[in-house]
Amino acid sequence: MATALILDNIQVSPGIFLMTVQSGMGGRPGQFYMLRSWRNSPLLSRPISIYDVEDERVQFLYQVAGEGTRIWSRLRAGDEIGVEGPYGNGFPEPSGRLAFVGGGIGLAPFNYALKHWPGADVYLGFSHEAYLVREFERLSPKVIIDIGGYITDRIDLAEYDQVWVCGPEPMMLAMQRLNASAGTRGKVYVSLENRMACGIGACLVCSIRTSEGRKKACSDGPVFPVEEVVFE
Amino acid sequence: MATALILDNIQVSPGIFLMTVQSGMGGRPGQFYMLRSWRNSPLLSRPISIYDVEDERVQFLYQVAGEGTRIWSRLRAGDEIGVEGPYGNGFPEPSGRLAFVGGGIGLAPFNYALKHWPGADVYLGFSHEAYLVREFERLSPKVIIDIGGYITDRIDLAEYDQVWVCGPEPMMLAMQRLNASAGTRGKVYVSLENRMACGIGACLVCSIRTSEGRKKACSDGPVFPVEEVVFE
Amino acid sequence: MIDTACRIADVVFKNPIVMASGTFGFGREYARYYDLSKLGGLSGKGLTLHPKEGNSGLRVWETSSGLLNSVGLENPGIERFLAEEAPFWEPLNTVRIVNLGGHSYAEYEEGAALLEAYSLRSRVRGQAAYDLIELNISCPNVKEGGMAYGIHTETAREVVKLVRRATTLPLVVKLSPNAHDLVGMAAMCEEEGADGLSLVNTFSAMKIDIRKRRSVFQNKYAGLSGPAIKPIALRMVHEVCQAISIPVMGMGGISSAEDVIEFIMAGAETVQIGTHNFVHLRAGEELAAGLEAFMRLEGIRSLAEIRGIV
Amino acid sequence: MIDTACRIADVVFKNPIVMASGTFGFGREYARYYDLSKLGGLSGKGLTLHPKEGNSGLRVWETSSGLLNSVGLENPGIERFLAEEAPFWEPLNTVRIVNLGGHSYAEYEEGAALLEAYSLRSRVRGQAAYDLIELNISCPNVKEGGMAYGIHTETAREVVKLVRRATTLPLVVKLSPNAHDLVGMAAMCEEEGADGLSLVNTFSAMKIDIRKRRSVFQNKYAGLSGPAIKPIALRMVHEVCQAISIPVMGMGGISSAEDVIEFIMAGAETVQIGTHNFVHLRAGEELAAGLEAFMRLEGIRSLAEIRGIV
Ligand SMILES: Cc1cc2nc3c(=O)[nH]c(=O)nc-3n(C[C@H](O)[C@H](O)[C@H](O)COP(=O)(O)OP(=O)(O)OC[C@H]3O[C@@H](n4cnc5c(N)ncnc54)[C@H](O)[C@@H]3O)c2cc1C
Ligand SMILES: Cc1cc2nc3c(=O)[nH]c(=O)nc-3n(C[C@H](O)[C@H](O)[C@H](O)COP(=O)(O)OP(=O)(O)OC[C@H]3O[C@@H](n4cnc5c(N)ncnc54)[C@H](O)[C@@H]3O)c2cc1C
Ligand SMILES: Cc1cc2nc3c(=O)[nH]c(=O)nc-3n(C[C@H](O)[C@H](O)[C@H](O)COP(=O)(O)O)c2cc1C
Ligand SMILES: Cc1cc2nc3c(=O)[nH]c(=O)nc-3n(C[C@H](O)[C@H](O)[C@H](O)COP(=O)(O)O)c2cc1C
Ligand code: FES
Ligand code: FES
Repeated sequence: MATALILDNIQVSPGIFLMTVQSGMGGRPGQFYMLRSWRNSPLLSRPISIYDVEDERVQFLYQVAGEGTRIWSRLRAGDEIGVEGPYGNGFPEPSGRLAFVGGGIGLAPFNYALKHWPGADVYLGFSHEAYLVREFERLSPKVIIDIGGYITDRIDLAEYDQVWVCGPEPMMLAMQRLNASAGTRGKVYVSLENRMACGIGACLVCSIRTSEGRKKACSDGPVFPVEEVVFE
Repeated sequence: MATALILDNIQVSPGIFLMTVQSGMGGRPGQFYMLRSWRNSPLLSRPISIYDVEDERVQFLYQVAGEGTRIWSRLRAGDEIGVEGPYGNGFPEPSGRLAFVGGGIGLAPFNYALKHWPGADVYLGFSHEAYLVREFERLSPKVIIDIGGYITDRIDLAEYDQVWVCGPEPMMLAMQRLNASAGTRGKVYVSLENRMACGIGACLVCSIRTSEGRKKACSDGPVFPVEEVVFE
Repeated sequence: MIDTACRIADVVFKNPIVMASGTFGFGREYARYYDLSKLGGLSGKGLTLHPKEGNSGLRVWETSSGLLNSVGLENPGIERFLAEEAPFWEPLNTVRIVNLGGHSYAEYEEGAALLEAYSLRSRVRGQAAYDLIELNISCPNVKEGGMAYGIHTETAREVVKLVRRATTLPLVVKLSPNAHDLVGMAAMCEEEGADGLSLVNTFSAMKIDIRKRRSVFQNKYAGLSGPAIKPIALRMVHEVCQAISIPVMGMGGISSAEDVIEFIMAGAETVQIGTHNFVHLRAGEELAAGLEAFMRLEGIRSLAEIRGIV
Repeated sequence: MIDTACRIADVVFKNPIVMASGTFGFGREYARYYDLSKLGGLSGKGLTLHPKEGNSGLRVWETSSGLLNSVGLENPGIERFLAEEAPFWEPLNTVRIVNLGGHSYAEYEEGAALLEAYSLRSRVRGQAAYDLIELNISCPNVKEGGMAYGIHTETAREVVKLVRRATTLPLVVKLSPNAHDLVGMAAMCEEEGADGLSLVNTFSAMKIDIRKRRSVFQNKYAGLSGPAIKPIALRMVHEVCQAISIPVMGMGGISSAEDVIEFIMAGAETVQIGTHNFVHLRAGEELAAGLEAFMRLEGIRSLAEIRGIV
């Protein structure tokens, strides 16, 4: 596993951390890395989206969810972390009017996406407290925030040619319903967050059901047209 | 498990660390604590002798030997560590002329012992590099050092009424032979370093063979008259 | 009020937290650190008719999330237990379990008879020293053909029969995960009149010292316990609970109140806690409190609501 | 020169590091990260005659030092394997193993026949796509009585017989640690003409979601792999190696060159590496190098010097 030096690891909101590592491995928006900073426990590395890439640096935004992310939260500049990536398909090349919809930590991939496609509108839903909104406002003409409600209620799909979504499953389901009533295809894409083991398409533990048969969240995805995904 | 604040954790020689924790749990010379600063891995806590006790502080001197001690070596002041103890019988109340014989990290219990019984002579054997000799010289009238040889060659048992030994097994075996040829009983005591699980005498994994039958290194010991111990 | 009571035959445990044999001595050592009456019960170190020295050489090795032990039933023998430990047990306000091992049919039978006789005498005095026998048919070294009694159902049947006949005390049979047919073994015990089962004992396992080019343990194999085995132990408990109707004491790697709940949801009447005692000195007390806290949080008033729900 | 070569029937492995079925796809993905010719061999994802969707619901859960998986033999079926993957295998300079599963005697037999026919054709072309069949008799869901083929020796015998008859390729039978009588099972395979064995497959195990009050996996039980099982797997490999004389591919939780050496000292001809591939992307390459480094350090010139030494 490649080892990267941690340049920075700061809390940006309660339980939300931004880690900057020195690495030239780069990547495209919507791709992810597998990270680990432990030997045996937990056993697996953890998939984390690219939050930003700049020169020889990669940034990850993560929420403390369990054992692994808790270990990271205690790392300091100068510590090292194992990194493999970039993995996954990333977002497609967009065309037309573009919107990003992020639920909670699901906003992570959209910062880097905005840097590539700065014209996009951004919809962010938080359960308790908003964070990093400034960052998004610097890059996006329109940032809509919702706290405690349903951000998906605020978006009119008809306004956009392409809508990319990342967030908790209920949010993705809501987007799937919206999309189904609009009857469009190839417009709304979701980035899935299934548990992963190998991260590269070899073990099938992240396999999802789609209208096109089984697909691997890690290597066929994590980004899929929402109408393809069969949520279980 | 009781949790103690780490006040200091410094390297005193390559691979040798001195940790100071805030704790009023105290103890007698030759007793030990079970320490852990991890949740699951390694599974067991590690037994470490008391290096020093002062007011609300306990000190441990440890050598990086494997996974557990390596984890400790990365702890910093302000971190916490789980401590249970003091455990074990400790050294007996000495009488007459007293010598301490420490091999490598086996010197750990004798600093605190010297504070209780400052008149003792000290014999320290090191394989590569001596450490903490000053500390011992401040408290002992006579500190004999050997590097790379056999410290046990330097001691004349006849000069002492009581000799306490802690070090690697070959050293303890050597002392057992010396003692056997002198034919004394109740003079030479060794502090054993068997692997332990419970630390309090309940599980029998540290059980040793002695001339008086099976005994528990953790609770009947770790200090035994050398002639009692049957090394396997 | 939260009801954590459990029952095997007519023995009532105030909660399902029972300390596992061999990891808790006879309770004396832990009694210095917490009140044993917080426990549902405790099972003493495995006893044999005659005192045993146990195995020589190294007795413990850590593995990934597991512990290998090769204590080999070191114990004072039943007579000394009765003389020295039983009096300590008498006043304890928790279920006291004698763990009975053996190396021949005759030894098991005599051991059970001795325990029965003492139990009758002490009950006459109005003071019982133990409430339950846990018959351990999974000790690694035995005479006949070198095959442990706990591997083949029909070999084990003989032992269960003999011990069942020799005692009026409630009887729990402790099963080995190495049994060829664990469910068949469990069913046999039920047929032969066991009041309950406990499982799992340790898994036969191995560690090689590659520098010395030999097994770390003189006995070659040792017994694996601890969190590593929990998923397998839980499956075994579930499988057995599906197949039989006597109560089961489930164990194997339990290290949290959540783990306790898992075993109960898998169908266990009580659990037992072994290796975790080494990780947390006050494990018993903490798990009992943690279990109540969890039940309160989840609005579970009685373990019966969730037992065997999966 | 350090000699790490191993052999099963007439198949020579350049070193004992073989990637385990189901953890390495068909090698394509890992080939992007290191040169597969560093490996002794690789076993492809388990194949069945017909394509399979695998299990629905959650497929993976971490335990203490272990991994529970419930992939359920998702695979493209043998025909698509032959069309899409076999050509990728042809030029590989490593031993290529087809892992064959099935859900009925007939399916196993037809599958083996199909593999045999393709193999003959490709050998006629002077280009073999695979060198060995690994018969997997430990898949969890089968028709007959819901009991896996790998549990009872006599049920398994039928499968081994049929497949042995259907193919001239060297045949390794992959055993389940859940077999009632593992040593008996191994002996049966030897009797029926297997060229080797591989063990262990995953342990049947369980995880309960105590909040949802149900098993985490739709299939209820799942398979446990990873470092947690290593001590048990090593004992099983040792026990089997003591009892039979055909070569064994040992596996279960191997995660270092030292672990590889342990299995070889226990008697294994080669090892297999499963879960560790997820922990270290370049596990295969690293273990092969680590093994050589260890041998050099310890002055071991050939694995034969240490194989089965314990
Ligand atoms: C492609 C991808 C990109 C991601 N990007 C980000 C990101 O940028 N930032 C970020 O914060 N997170 C991201 N995630 C999610 C992140 O991987 C997880 O939050 C992380 O793995 C949690 O690890 P942990 O050890 O902290 O928590 P764990 O202890 O593993 O678990 C946390 C919670 O998940 C539950 N859980 C455990 N195992 C499973 C399972 N098998 N299935 C379902 N639930 C389970 C636990 O019960 C617990 O509540 C991404 C995930 C994927 C797949
Ligand atoms: C009463 C007592 C007091 C002690 N006092 C001190 C002290 O003051 N300072 C100090 O530095 N150390 C002391 N020790 C020794 C200390 O406990 C060990 O060095 C420590 O546990 C090593 O832990 P680790 O996780 O770092 O190493 P581990 O990874 O556990 O192992 C280190 C080495 O020991 C070997 N090993 C592992 N398991 C076993 C086993 N079961 N039997 C034999 N060898 C094994 C390993 O192969 C490795 O080489 C004391 C021990 C005892 C019993
Ligand atoms: C050091 C040690 C000694 C043990 N001695 C006995 C014993 O004497 N009798 C017995 O029935 N089980 C004995 N066991 C097995 C435990 O009671 C228990 O079945 C096993 O450890 C699994 O539970 P755990 O994973 O919680 O430890 C022993 C276990 C350990 C670790
Ligand atoms: C995700 C996953 C999928 C597996 N699929 C198969 C399979 O298709 N066929 C098979 O014989 N074994 C399969 N196995 C079992 C492994 O090949 C191996 O026997 C087991 O994981 C133990 O080795 P390990 O501890 O090194 O992983 C699978 C294991 C895992 C973890
Ligand atoms: S994580 Fe292994 S295939 Fe996706
Ligand atoms: S470590 Fe348990 S009895 Fe000594």
